[in-house]
Amino acid sequence: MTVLDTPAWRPRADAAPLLPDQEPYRLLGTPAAAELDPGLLRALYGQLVRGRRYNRQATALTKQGRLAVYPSSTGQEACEIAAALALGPRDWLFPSYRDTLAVVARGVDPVEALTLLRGDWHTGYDPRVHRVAPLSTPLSTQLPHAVGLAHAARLSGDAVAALAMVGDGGTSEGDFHEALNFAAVWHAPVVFLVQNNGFAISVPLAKQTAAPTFAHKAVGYGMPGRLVDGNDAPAVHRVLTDAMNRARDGGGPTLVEAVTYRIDAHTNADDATRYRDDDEVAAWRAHDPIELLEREMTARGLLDDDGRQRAADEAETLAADLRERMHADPALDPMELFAHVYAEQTPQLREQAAQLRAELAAEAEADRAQVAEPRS
Amino acid sequence: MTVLDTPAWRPRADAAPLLPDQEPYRLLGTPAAAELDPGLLRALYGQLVRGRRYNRQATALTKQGRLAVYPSSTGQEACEIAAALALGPRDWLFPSYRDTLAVVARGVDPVEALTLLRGDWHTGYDPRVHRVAPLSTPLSTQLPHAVGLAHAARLSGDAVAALAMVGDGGTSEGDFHEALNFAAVWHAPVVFLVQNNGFAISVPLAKQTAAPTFAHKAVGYGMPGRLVDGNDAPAVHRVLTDAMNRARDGGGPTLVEAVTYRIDAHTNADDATRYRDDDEVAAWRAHDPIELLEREMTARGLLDDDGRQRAADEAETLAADLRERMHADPALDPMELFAHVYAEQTPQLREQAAQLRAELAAEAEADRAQVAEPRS
Amino acid sequence: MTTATTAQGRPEAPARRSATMAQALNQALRDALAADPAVHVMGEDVGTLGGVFRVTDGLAKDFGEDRCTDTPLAEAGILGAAVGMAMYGLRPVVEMQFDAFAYPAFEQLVSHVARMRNRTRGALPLPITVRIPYGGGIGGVEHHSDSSEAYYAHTPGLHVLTPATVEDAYGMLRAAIASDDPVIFLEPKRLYWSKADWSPQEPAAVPPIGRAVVRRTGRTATLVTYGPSLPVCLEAAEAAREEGWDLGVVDLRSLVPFDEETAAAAVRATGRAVVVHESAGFAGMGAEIAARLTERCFHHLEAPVLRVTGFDIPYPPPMLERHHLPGVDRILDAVGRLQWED
Amino acid sequence: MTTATTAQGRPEAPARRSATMAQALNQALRDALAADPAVHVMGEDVGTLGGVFRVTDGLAKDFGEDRCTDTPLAEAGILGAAVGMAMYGLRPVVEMQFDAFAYPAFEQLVSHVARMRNRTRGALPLPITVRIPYGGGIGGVEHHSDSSEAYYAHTPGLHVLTPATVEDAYGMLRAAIASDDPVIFLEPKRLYWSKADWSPQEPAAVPPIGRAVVRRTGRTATLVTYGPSLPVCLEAAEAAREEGWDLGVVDLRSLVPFDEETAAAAVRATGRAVVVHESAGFAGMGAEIAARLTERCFHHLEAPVLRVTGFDIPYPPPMLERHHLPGVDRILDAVGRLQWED
Ligand SMILES: Cc1ncc(C[n+]2csc(CCOP(=O)(O)OP(=O)(O)O)c2C)c(N)n1
Ligand SMILES: Cc1ncc(C[n+]2csc(CCOP(=O)(O)OP(=O)(O)O)c2C)c(N)n1
Ligand SMILES: [Mg+2]
Ligand SMILES: [Mg+2]
Repeated sequence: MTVLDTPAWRPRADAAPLLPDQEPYRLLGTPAAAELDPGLLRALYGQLVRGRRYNRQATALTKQGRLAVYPSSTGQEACEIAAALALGPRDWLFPSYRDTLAVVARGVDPVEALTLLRGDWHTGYDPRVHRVAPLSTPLSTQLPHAVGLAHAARLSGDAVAALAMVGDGGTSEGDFHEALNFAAVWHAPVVFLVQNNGFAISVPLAKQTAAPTFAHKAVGYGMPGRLVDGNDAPAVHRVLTDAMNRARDGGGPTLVEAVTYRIDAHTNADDATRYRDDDEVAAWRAHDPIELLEREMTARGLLDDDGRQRAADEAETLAADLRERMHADPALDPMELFAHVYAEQTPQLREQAAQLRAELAAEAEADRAQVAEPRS
Repeated sequence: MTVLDTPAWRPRADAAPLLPDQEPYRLLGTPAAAELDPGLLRALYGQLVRGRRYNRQATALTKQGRLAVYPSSTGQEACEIAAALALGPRDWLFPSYRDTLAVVARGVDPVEALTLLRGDWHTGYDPRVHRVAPLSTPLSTQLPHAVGLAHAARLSGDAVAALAMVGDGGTSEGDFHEALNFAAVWHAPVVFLVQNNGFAISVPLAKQTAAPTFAHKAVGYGMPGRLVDGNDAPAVHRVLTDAMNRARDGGGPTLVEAVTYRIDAHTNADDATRYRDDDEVAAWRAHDPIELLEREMTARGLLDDDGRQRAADEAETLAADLRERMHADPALDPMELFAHVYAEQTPQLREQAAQLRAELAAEAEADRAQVAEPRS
Repeated sequence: MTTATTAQGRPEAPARRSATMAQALNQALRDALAADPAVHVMGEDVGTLGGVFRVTDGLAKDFGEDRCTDTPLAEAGILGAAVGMAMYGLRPVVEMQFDAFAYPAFEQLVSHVARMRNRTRGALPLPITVRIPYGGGIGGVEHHSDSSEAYYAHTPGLHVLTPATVEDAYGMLRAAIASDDPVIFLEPKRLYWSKADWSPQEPAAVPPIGRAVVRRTGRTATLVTYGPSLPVCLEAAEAAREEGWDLGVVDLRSLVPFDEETAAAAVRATGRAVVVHESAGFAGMGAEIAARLTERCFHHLEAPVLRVTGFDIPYPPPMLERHHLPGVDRILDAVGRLQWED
Repeated sequence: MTTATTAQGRPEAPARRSATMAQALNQALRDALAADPAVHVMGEDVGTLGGVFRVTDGLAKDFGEDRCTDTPLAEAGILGAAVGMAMYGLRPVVEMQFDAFAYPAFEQLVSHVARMRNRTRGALPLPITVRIPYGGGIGGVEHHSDSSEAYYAHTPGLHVLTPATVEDAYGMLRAAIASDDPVIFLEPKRLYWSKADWSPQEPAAVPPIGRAVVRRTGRTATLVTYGPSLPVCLEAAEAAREEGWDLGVVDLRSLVPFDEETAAAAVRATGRAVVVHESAGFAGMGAEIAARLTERCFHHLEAPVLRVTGFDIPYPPPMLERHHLPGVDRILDAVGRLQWED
């Protein structure tokens, strides 16, 4: 045995196949698009249109005081929808705070998906039902969760993969690094999707990273990195589906960077003109995920005015339902504050719950008294 | 303007020049070695021999109860010494807990460098004198410090670079990632040296990373990655010197992986036979940094028995001095516990200091009483 | 006071004008940057955007991006880099975007920021100010309303300050930046838009770091509080008059160092005290205050020092936060429980 | 008891034998792994090496590396991965190698581990046990002797336990792993080698999580303590007899939930109390204990509840740690200050 045979010396993987292509992968507008399954294209299209409408409706709800805040993913719908559709029924989704669309496309009730942002509770849906982790507010912290879940499934011989979503800004966090490293070392069935939309709130890419692309980070963990046009829905879907299949089949993790753009401001509360040019926004409007797909489908005769109208109508139905249900005040029970902190309340919490219960009773009593005694 | 012109789309660096060579860079045993400056080789040799002796002496001091613990760098002396010698006089060193040798080679008093491990204080030397940050116990936490200092120097137009050292295990920490990313984005004059010695305590490389090499991580940050034979002192010195010069000249950060091996156990308290084979150790003993250098120098007529003896004698002098000075009990003042917590003591600390002072006085009083009153 | 006229014929800005706490903080940063080239502001979105609360508005434009820097999105990295910058001789002022997003930097804070001076026998002091918008009451979604002062106050080596007035916001931030020691500077989010008569030209001097201020003297009981709960306590004291109670209010301002003298004197004067803060009560700052004041004032106390704090639950969703936050009624209930009959 | 002989002719292991706390903890992990396939042990060096304190010795060999896993060196990653594993249905038992090396995982702990159940209305409970060797007294260099219990106790959603006896080490760790909620399990490093008569075959049952135990009843004052300070308090109580004092000692065992009943009853019985722990006093766990016991026992107290704790300084270097740690003398001094003349 010489040092050349020892693990410290020997490269642990062949680097070449891990490196991403120089140009983002695209399908729309390329000859390969002709082979795309019409059913998939229709499904993507319908969801994209619904998704955009959902974003618009949710933003409107913030103006009406029905949502505390909404981070729109308009412009990024292809990533959101493709991510949801790339999941097998038993796979898990780990969304970041901007990924409500993916959550809804996965099947979560559109109102429940907004609970956090409406403010009546934190996570509004039961994560187990659709296998969707809570929308994660602290950036990148959900990535190690995805790795752990995928690892646990693999240990159990359960062919489940996890798809974890993060933004370009989120890649700077230590949790991103630790998650990718654990995934690679554990060969965990997990796919990381970086939506590179050019900004972390106001901070542009150049202040976030100096890497050739985010996909190049993959080689440093020993997993393949893939670069894709994030506004090309079939392309994102293809790359993610391949990666998820590979993960489920024991091939290990993949890092996918989707190049896209946030058309709206960071949230309804943000003023994007403070930090970016209209030019840039216009350039991306001209590379719109819905239009790109429409163009292809129209060319292939898969979409006509009728189809467009049908999609718009369905989106309108979704928006109307959302509007209506979000205008009803949620039922709130302050006592629930104590209900889920632990499986069993501590003596301290029991005492505090009793205090609040008494206060609420006194309040109710006072209200009743006020109603009974008309103002003079 | 099209999306192709927007920063999100455009690669931010050319990946190819950032990637490391497949094989670790070597000088010893290659034709290039013939060109090496004899003065440098002699300096390296003397320091390597002293360093190994220092490690042995320090380990012996743990057995004699003079050190709480000692993490030996035997086998890794080439990295330690080359790192110290690659620094310009105004550069800063940010060592990890194993890097006492580098600290001593930089000029810090060999006893002061052991203060932490002797236990009379934390950092025993004034970091400003030799521009050596405290030996960092929490792994990788010193890396962002190096970046910040280098960045501050650059902002001030001060041609100072920082060299930060970390182990293979330490690369898994989030701080490693965040430091490298900040360095690249800020174009900070800092060089990261990963000493890949195959183990993090008992955890072998394969459980730490799946990357081709640690040097491959560089491309994910947009800085060059360099791979070097960590037991080839002139090679490590060359790679680090180049990187430091580049940093000082405004060329930005570099990540260097030195492939080496920890010959001793993790610390004197560790039993390495629990987790590794003698075979592997033997393979690395056959690739010993001192022997590699001796062979070259002997072949070039730069070292003979006399020279060897001289180096051994100097090392012995160092060890004797260390032994002697470490056998003297350090002067301790318990009141110093309160002296450096803040620039000015809080009222709370003043009160606590008074309490300890009173206790010490009472103790001293009791001791005096005991001495005065002979045992019956 | 006469109204002077400037060369341009515009009346000169009046010496006093109305300002929000956010504006006063902005002015403090501005003045600190102007006064000392070593001061550097850094954090997420502090540059071009001017911070999500606009506390750093205009600083990058006026002092350059090297003095007010948008960092990558990584809190440990930000604070860790600030440590290195301070080692070089700069005075970094770090903004953590929200309370809960300071947690990734916890190790850097506890293991380095708090200990570097002590570790190096004073050779490497770290004059770092960490600004953290904290607390609830603004309808923030999860992770945007934490009160994390107890974590910091329990960590030796840190100063922990929290202003509750516009004047203090300016004066204490200047003092924090001027301090040679690390300061955790907790800015009560919901007071950012609180206003006061305050002049950026002649900012009022305020008591130094480590001094509590009696905001109201009282005879029947003393409320001891800080930060976002100060206005609530003042309101409670006002409301208490209806009950015939005359409540004193102490604003601690500085949690570390802790001004026992002032607080204890106020408590001794009334023999009864309620400690009020927003964060969870268990092992919270209020425990220290209550325990310490009890040690100091035991023989003057007619009743135990009570605490009115947030419940021991994760911070609630916005629609329920009012039930969690100490309000006037809950404070008066506690005052009522101070066993008046004794 | 007769000595049986096994088929192999060896005398059967006696039902009771001497064990160290580290051995009892190892047995608890072993029994938990055997009892429930969902239990997974993970951390740095817990596999092949068996942990730096050998608490996981032999587990990887006996249960396989998938059940006792050496992870990469990244504490946030370890705990974050454990969260995901728990979401899948496993019961991770995480080892943090030393107290101060748990800080990188602080965000995962506070923002997720403590909140996931609450966030999801009980849909995603996280049965995670985080084992943390803590405290000083073993001559550890910087960052190896922190007492971080106050950080955890102040975080709603976590249980915080700390055993002080060999029996409790086994029983409480089994209970922690069986709990459907996250438990911070603080193992007093310097008691790892403490010994007791204890049988791995028939581990004694111990009181459940949330119950304090009166280790010694007394009449003149009560020492309230936990973890590494329990033996010191028992020693102090012994030494106090020379002074004619009869001290009671309460071992809290569980900091969250907190057993006020037991502690308050013991304090009421004596009217005087000293809280003892190793960590810095300011805003430490002792503040909560003192404040709470004062609230509950005020009218029974002859003197304020005093605290004997570590100083408010970074943990000292090993050669000076004895001056920092609450020792018998300092405890007796405090007892002496409980104003006996009153
Ligand atoms: C740990 C953490 N730090 C800071 C924030 C505040 N914050 C919310 S969104 C955001 C920017 C995120 O940028 P990116 O990851 O690119 O996602 P995008 O908003 O573009 O979808 C920041 C800084 C946070 N949520 N979590
Ligand atoms: C943050 C942190 N976690 C854990 C430890 C405990 N620890 C000390 S050394 C070590 C292994 C370090 O391995 P590596 O980085 O490869 O350096 P080497 O020991 O090989 O020099 C560990 C886990 C630590 N010091 N800091
Ligand atoms: Mg983004
Ligand atoms: Mg190593």
